[in-house]
Amino acid sequence: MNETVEKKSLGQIFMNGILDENPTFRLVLGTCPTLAVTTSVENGIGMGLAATFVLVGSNYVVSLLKNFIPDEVRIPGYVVIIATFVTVAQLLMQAYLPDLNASLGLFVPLIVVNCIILARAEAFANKNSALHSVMDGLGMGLGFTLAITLISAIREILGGGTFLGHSLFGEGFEPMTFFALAPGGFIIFGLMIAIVNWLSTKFKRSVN
Amino acid sequence: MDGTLEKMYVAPSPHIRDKHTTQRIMADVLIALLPAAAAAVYFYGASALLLMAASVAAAVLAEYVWQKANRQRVTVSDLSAAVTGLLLAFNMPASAPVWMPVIGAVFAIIIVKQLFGGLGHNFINPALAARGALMASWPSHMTSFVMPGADAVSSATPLGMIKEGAGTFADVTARFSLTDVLTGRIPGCLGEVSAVLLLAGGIYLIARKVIQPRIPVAMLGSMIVMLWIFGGEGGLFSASAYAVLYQVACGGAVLGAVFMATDYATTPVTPVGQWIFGAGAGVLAVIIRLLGTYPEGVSYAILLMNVAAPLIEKLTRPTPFGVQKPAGKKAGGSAA
Amino acid sequence: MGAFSDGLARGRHEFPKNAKNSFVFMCFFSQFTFFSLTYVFFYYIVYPIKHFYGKQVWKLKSLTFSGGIHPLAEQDWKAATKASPLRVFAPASVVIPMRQHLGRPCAPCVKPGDEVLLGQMIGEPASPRDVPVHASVSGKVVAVEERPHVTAGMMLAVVIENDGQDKPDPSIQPRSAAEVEALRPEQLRDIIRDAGIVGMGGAEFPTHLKLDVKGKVDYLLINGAECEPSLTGDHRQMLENGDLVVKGAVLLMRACGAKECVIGIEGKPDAAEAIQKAAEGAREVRVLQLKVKYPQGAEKMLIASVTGRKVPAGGLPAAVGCVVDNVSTAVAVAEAVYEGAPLTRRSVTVNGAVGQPGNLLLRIGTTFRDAVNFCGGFVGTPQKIISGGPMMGTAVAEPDVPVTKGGSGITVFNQITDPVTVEGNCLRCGRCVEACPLQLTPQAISEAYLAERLDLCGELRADLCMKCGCCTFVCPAKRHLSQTVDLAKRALAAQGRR
Amino acid sequence: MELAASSGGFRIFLMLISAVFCNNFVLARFLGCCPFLGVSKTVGGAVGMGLAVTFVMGLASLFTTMVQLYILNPLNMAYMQTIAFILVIAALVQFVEMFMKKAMPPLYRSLGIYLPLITTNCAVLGVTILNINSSYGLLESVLNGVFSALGFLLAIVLMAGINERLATAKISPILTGFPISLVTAGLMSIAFLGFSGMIR
Repeated sequence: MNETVEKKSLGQIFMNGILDENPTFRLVLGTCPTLAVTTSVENGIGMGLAATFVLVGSNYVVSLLKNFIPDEVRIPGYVVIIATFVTVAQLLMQAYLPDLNASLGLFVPLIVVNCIILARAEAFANKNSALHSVMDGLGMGLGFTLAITLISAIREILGGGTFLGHSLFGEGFEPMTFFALAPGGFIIFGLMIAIVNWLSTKFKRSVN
Repeated sequence: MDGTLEKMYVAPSPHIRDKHTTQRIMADVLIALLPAAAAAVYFYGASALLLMAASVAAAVLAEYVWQKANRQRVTVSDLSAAVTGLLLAFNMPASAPVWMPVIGAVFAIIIVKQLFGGLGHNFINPALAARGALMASWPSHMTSFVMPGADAVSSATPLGMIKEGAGTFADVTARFSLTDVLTGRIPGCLGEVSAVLLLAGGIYLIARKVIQPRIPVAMLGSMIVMLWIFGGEGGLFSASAYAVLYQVACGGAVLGAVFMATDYATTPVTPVGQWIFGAGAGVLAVIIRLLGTYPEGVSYAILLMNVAAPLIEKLTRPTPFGVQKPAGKKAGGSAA
Repeated sequence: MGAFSDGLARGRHEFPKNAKNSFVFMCFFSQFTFFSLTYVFFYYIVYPIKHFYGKQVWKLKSLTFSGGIHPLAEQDWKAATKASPLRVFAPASVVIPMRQHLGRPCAPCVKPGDEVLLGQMIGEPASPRDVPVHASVSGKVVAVEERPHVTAGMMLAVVIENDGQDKPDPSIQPRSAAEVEALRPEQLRDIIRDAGIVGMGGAEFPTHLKLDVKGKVDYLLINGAECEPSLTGDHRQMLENGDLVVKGAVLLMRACGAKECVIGIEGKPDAAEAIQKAAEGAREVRVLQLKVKYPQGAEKMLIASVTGRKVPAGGLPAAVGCVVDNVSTAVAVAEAVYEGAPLTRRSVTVNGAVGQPGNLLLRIGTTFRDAVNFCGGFVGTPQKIISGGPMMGTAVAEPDVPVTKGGSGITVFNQITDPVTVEGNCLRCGRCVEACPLQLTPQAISEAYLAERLDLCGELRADLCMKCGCCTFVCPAKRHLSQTVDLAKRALAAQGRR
Repeated sequence: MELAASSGGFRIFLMLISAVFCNNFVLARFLGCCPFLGVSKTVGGAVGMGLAVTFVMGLASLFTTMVQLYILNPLNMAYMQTIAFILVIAALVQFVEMFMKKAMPPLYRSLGIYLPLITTNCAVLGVTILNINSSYGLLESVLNGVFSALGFLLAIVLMAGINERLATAKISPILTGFPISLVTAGLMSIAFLGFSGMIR
């Protein structure tokens, strides 16, 4: 991914992360948290924002330090920077959002190995200015957040009959719990990517 | 005459085919399922008929709509969707609401079968995968069984009673005798009740050369061995012939072995692979029955073996005529 | 047993205490009974029969290979022609293609207007590896031009108008028994080559090359299987010319240095009896009856059935010490050596939608149309005409193609029997895997080829396919399996050449 | 069966069954999805990846538990867990790669290409944190690491088998790649539901 960014405006970079290169639906990175935490919309938003925070922070620091980190150890270097931000996020969540922290559990520290963050550090922040990198981090992070919120909304509505914890269909509705479980997560995620692919081919065809 | 003679129809050999067709095979499967379906209607009444009709109709319609929407050749006339629908209904208790087989059939046909390229390309049994999804979604509906008869008194299945430890094995057999189990006068899923009629269907399929007996024999055989070793109440090898037979006859073992585990698409095509597949399914079924949270493990056992089937097939692929084994392996290795 | 049935009966009341061990007991008891009964059966019934009838009868039932199909079970093609004796037929004119063997085409050595004699060489071989072509009638050459050909599309051919005289070429001189006895193997091979003899089962491989084996040859196998559903020409040859078959077999043995000769016959008890009678004088010739199963007559299958040996992948029969020749080839060799007559006629079965299906002994170069007209003409409008049988035969583009040396039959369809347009999804039923006599997985090869995965085709050994068509025959989804596998095989060969 | 109530060899056996079947890392816990979806095109490759992960997960479990028990806990620096663990894993992977290259060239040739991918395999970091959360000792940590990795190995090899078959299936271009792999994983996961709750 050799992105010639200087030609793009900040707005384009931002939208790039949300639409064209949406990390979840187009690049299919960071599948583990996408699958694991999308059982409720609350978890989805929480995970998305936490990842956005880390992404913006690490992109910023990496782009600042890009000339100081030797090429051979850049990957471990990035990992340390990312891990630092993850630790900050983790401690903040423990302090202010203990419930969310408990329900995300293992997947908060695992933001470290979320491929999106390392991929953006390597592919974008490594080559671009701090401002562009922050914008990219923001766009990618929000793209990720939107995507997993969408997936978690579908899973919560179908699998639990609720949205953000509020019952939608009343008492008589029997939700298809399947979608809240592991198999449903895989299948909904797969179908969502397929739908996005389908929409994008439709869109391209109509543009042409 | 001479003028018309000049243009001949040319095609590569062979120029003749035998009489088996996909449609004929699927029709044979439906015929083999009919006695058990009739028994289900006899025991559970109109609700069973309604469930089966809804399931078959939903499956056929889902396939039709999907193929129309994707501009594919519509193949509902090959009857495979009808078979899937009927098998799915066979996996439901008579008390299930009608919308459940409909959702299940749509899941089976669209997600499990058509997404992968349609008939023959699905790697996992559509009816069983749909049953798994329904079981995960509405476990209470899927496990509330009723006694045969018009009054529909709810009751646990014999396997459920054994599982829950509701009395000793003797208590269970006192409630439902082996004759009841074999003929189907027990609570259970629509297609799981009458072991004898299911076996008759299996014999029909084998006689019509629709299935080979390998998988049913291997699966029921390994279940018998496993139950003989582990199925008794007093430790290893304490199960009597009666108890083993009883436990094989009730639940989905016969339905699974004859109709589910022999599904062409989801089992190995190699003869050796089929033996392994059947034996593995039998062993897993007993393990899940005895140790798992569900009283019946046959469906999950078959699903698990479905997942492993491509691997089994790869490992048991026959050595081509005249190929030395080590040389063949070397060639395969270099190609990989 | 008592405890067991007791348990069954009392199931509702009480659980039998001593039923615990009955299962174990039953297992051992049934095993014991099974083994002892098997022992008694073999010791007192099977072995005495085997001893009484000797090795031959014992082997009759068991001689087969694994895989294969039974096309005759659905339609007994052979019933129409197997009782019909070979009828001699010479048409008004013959079209003799210059290529009738696996190799380079011959160069015509006659020109229009020439008078030719029966058995006169009209096509010169391009090299000692190729075989000549002879005039199959006497008469006048009317044309030397491109004519339709069974496999090659168009091919240079010599067209001769038959004068009905059958004036023999002066080079045709019979040999006495003593002269034949004195011939050395290489002389025999030269005679066979100069007589233009090729594999008459359909392969058209020059016989003299096949006989020239460097290593040791244990068996000469004479292929009397004729497993193609519609063909009975070899069957008739064996019934009517059994002595020639045996004579030819002995000559072939001498030519390739084989120690033993086995004539393998699929079913056909009358033919086996006739050959057995003819072979009484020749001690080294054995007759074996093989199980009726297609493709029993495929070279590799025949070797496996008779000797139990497996020709290695990509190897020739000589690699397992075998040489295989067709019954008709043996007859042609006997005629060439004893009579000095080159190959000018062969047995052909005309079957299917024709007036009177039957077997002909016809001149090479007879057009399919002439042959069919001799057999009562077409019934209905012919849709498809096949050179050979319905399993492996080649569909010809028009009825004016001539019969060549390898053309064993003419099968006419007046309706299209194989569905081309409706190719269903593969069910993965495994029928093709069980039917493949070479233990390939046609379904997997076909799917790999259609997905453009030639690497997988190679891994699955598509190159070994012999195109017997068993997989296509049994496929319930009516997929063109053997055809696709053949395409994969060709693509692999093309890739190998590159 | 209760895992907590068991002990000795039987406990180890239950841990194995639990990690491989009941709580399969990929199919029930969503850990290690990226390589599961990415490196499962051929069975050979999947076995290589699975073995490499097994090796690294065993070692990583050992070292991270040691770091936690003997460095972080005494120094009261448990909040440094994430940074410390990921550093240990990154260093370990580098070290294993170097060691393998020198000492076991044949093994390196077959597994080497998978090693760099393992640093960012969340199964590795995941199992190390789970070990601490379950307060496993050293031996149990290593066993849990290896068993969990075997679960990963099983899942990825099964997936590769199916993928090899799907490679020749008629799948719509919209679905090829990740979507169909995810649906496949979902259906596999249904099958593994049969084991759910077997060991608590």
